[in-house]
Amino acid sequence: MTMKKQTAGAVTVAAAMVCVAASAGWRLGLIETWIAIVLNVVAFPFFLVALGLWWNAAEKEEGDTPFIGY
Amino acid sequence: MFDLPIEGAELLAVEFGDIVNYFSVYTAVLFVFALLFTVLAIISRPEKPVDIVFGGDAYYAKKIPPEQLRFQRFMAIACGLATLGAMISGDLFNFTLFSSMIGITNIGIVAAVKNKHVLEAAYQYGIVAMVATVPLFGGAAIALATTGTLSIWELAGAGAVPLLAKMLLVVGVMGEGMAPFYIGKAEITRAPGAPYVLMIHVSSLLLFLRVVEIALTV
Amino acid sequence: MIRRISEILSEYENLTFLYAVLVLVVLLIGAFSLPTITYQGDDLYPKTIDRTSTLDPYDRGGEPFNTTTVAAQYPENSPYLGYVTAYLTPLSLFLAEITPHLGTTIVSHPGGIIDEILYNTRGLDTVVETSILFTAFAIASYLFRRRNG
Amino acid sequence: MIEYLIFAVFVGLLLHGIHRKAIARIQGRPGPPIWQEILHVLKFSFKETWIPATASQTLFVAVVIIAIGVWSTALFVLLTGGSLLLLFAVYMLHKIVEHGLGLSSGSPYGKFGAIRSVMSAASEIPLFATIAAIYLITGSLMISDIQAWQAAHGPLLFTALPAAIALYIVVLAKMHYSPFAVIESKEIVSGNVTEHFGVWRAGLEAAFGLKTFVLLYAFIVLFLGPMPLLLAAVAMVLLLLSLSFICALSPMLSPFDTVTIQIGTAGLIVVYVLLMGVIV
Repeated sequence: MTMKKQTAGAVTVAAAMVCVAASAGWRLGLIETWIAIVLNVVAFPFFLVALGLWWNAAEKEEGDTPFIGY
Repeated sequence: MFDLPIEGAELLAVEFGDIVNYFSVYTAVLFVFALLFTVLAIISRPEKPVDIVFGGDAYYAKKIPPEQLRFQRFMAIACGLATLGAMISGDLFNFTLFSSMIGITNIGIVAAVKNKHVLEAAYQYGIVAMVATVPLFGGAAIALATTGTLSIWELAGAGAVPLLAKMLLVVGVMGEGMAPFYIGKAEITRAPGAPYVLMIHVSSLLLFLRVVEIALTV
Repeated sequence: MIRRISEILSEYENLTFLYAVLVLVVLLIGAFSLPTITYQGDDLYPKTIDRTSTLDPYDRGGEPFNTTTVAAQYPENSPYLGYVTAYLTPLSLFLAEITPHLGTTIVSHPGGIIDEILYNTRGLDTVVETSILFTAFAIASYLFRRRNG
Repeated sequence: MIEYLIFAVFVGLLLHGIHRKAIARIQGRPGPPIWQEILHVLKFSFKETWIPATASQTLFVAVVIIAIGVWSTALFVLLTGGSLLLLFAVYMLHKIVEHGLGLSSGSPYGKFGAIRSVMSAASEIPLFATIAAIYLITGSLMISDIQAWQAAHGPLLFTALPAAIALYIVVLAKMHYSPFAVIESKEIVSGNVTEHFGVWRAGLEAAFGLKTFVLLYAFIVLFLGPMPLLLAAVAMVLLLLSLSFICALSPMLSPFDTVTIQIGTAGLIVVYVLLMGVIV
C-alpha cells in the first residue's frame, strides 16, 4: 500500500498549508487559540508522514511478503 | 468545569433526563481518542500473526478463523461504545454501569480465542471484573447515601463524597480495567486481532483516566 | 525482596487473591472512616405508594395515562416526569407524538420495563443495564454455539 | 504554533543526541555526535517504505500519526498552561500507541514489546497519585495556576518531594537505555518498533523527540516553577544529564522487577497522599 508520489506531495502541501495558515491566523489574532491548536495537532502528523513518503519516492507497489517456513 | 481548576473549560452538556453528560476539554479529548480507536477497530483489518519456533530458525503464520475475528470486532465496537459513554457520563451510577460493561466486553474480546493460556488469563480477569462490580457499585451507593445525589454536577467541588466511596470507585475501576494487576492483561494481549485487543487497553486506560478526574472533582 | 514480590505479581493465578487483598485493605480503611459518614435521609427518589390510586403497580386498571409524583434532579430535562418514562429518547418521543401506543404499556421500548420498576427518571441507566445483559448474552451464546459447531 | 512544534521536535531530538553522548562518555566511549538523532530521522525518512504484508495495515499507519498527534497535543497543553490532568492523560495515551505499534505488525518481536508495554502501563498508571498530591498542595491542576503558586510559595520540588521523585521515575522510564526501558530491550530486537521502518520510524522518532522535550520541560515547569527560556534550557539539560547518569550506570531491570519497583513507588505515593489528605 504505497501512496503515489503525487498524492503524498499533495497531502504534504495541504497539511503544511493548514499548519501555516492556522499559526499565522493565531499570530494575527484571527483564529482562537484552541482552534489553531486543533488544526495544528490534526495536520502536523500528516505533514510529517506525507513529507517522508513524498521525498523517499517509493515506487514499490506491493507490501513485502515475509518468508514463511525455513 | 464547575468552576473547578481541574480539567479545563466546559464545552457542552448533553441531557438525558436526570443524567446530564458533559464534555469538558479533558473528557472531550478522551472521547475523541476513544472514538478514534473505535473507528480504527471498525475499519482496520486484523494483522496476520507470525510466530517463531524457538530453538529453530523457522517461523510460521498463524491461521485465525474469520468468525472469531468478526466476533472480536463486534465486542471491540461494543467496548468502544461503552468507553465513549463512560468518558462523558455526568452521573456516578451511570459511570459505574459503563465501567462494568467495559469489563464484560473486554472478556468478550478474548473469550473467543482458542488458546488455553489466553483463556485461563481471561478467566481470572473475568472473576476479578465480576468481583470489582461490588466495590464499584458500593462506591456509588455510598456516595448516594451520604449526599442524596449521584449527579457529578451537584457533587462537584462540594467535597461531600466520603473518601471511602472514592476509594471504592477507584478500586472497582482497577478491577474492571486491571490497572496494577497487570499480569492478567499482559497475558490476554497474546491473543491475535490487534485492533480489537488494543481496544481492551484503550478502554481500561481511559476508564482509569476518567475515574481520576471524578475522584478529584466530587 | 523485589524479585519475590515480582514472582507473586507475575502469576495470573494469584490475580483474584491480590485483588481480594486490595479490596479488603480498602474496606478495612473504610471501616475506620465509617463514623464520619452520615446518611442523607432526603433521598433523591422519594416513593410513597398510594394503594388507592389507579396507578398502583399491583392494581392495574383505570386510566393508563396519569402522572405520579417523582422528584427529579433536573426537572427541566424531564418534561414527561411522572409518566411511565420521564425521559424519552428522540425516537420514542416521535412515536409517542404520532401514536397513542407508546406509554400505554411498560414494555413499549427497551429499558421501559426496568425503568418503571426501578425509577422513573433515569432512562440512560436502564439502557446501559440492558446493554450489559445483552453483551453478556452475546458472549455466552457465541461460546455455546462455537462449542457445538 | 507550527514553529513551536518544529522547534520542539528538533530540540527533543537534540536532547536524545546529548543523552546518547553523555551515556557514551560516562561509559568511556567516544559516542556519536549530538546531532546524530536528527540525522537518524532524516536517514529513516529517505529510506524505502512499505507496510509488512502481515500487518494490520490501517492500524500500522494510524498509530504513527496518532503518536505524533498525541505529543503535539501534550506540547500545546503545556505551553498554554492547560490542565495537568490532561497532560498526564496524554502521557498515558502514549502507552496505547506503544501497544498499538507492537500489536499491529504481526511480528512476534513487536508482540513481545507490546506485552511488556502492557505490563509497564499497568505500573505507571498508579503514578497518577502524584497529581493528587500536587492538587492537594496547590489547590489547582491548571499548569498556569501551579506556576503562579510556585511564584508565590517557591518551587514545588521541596514542598512535594515524593511527588517529584515519582514524576522523575516516570520521566526516567521513558528515556532510551533507561533501566525501565524493557520495551526496547535488545533481546527482543527493537521491541514494539521492530517492524516500523523507513518513514514510519522517522515519524515515530520525531514523536519521541517531542515526547522527551515535553516530559523534561513539564518536570521543570511543575517542580521548579516559571523561569526564563535560557535558564529553562539549562535546567532541562542538567535534568537530562542526571537521567543519563542513571541510564549509563544501571543495568536493564527484568520486566517484572520494573513493575514491582514502580508499583512500590506508587504505593508509597498513595500512602503519602492519603496521609496528606488526612492532615490537611
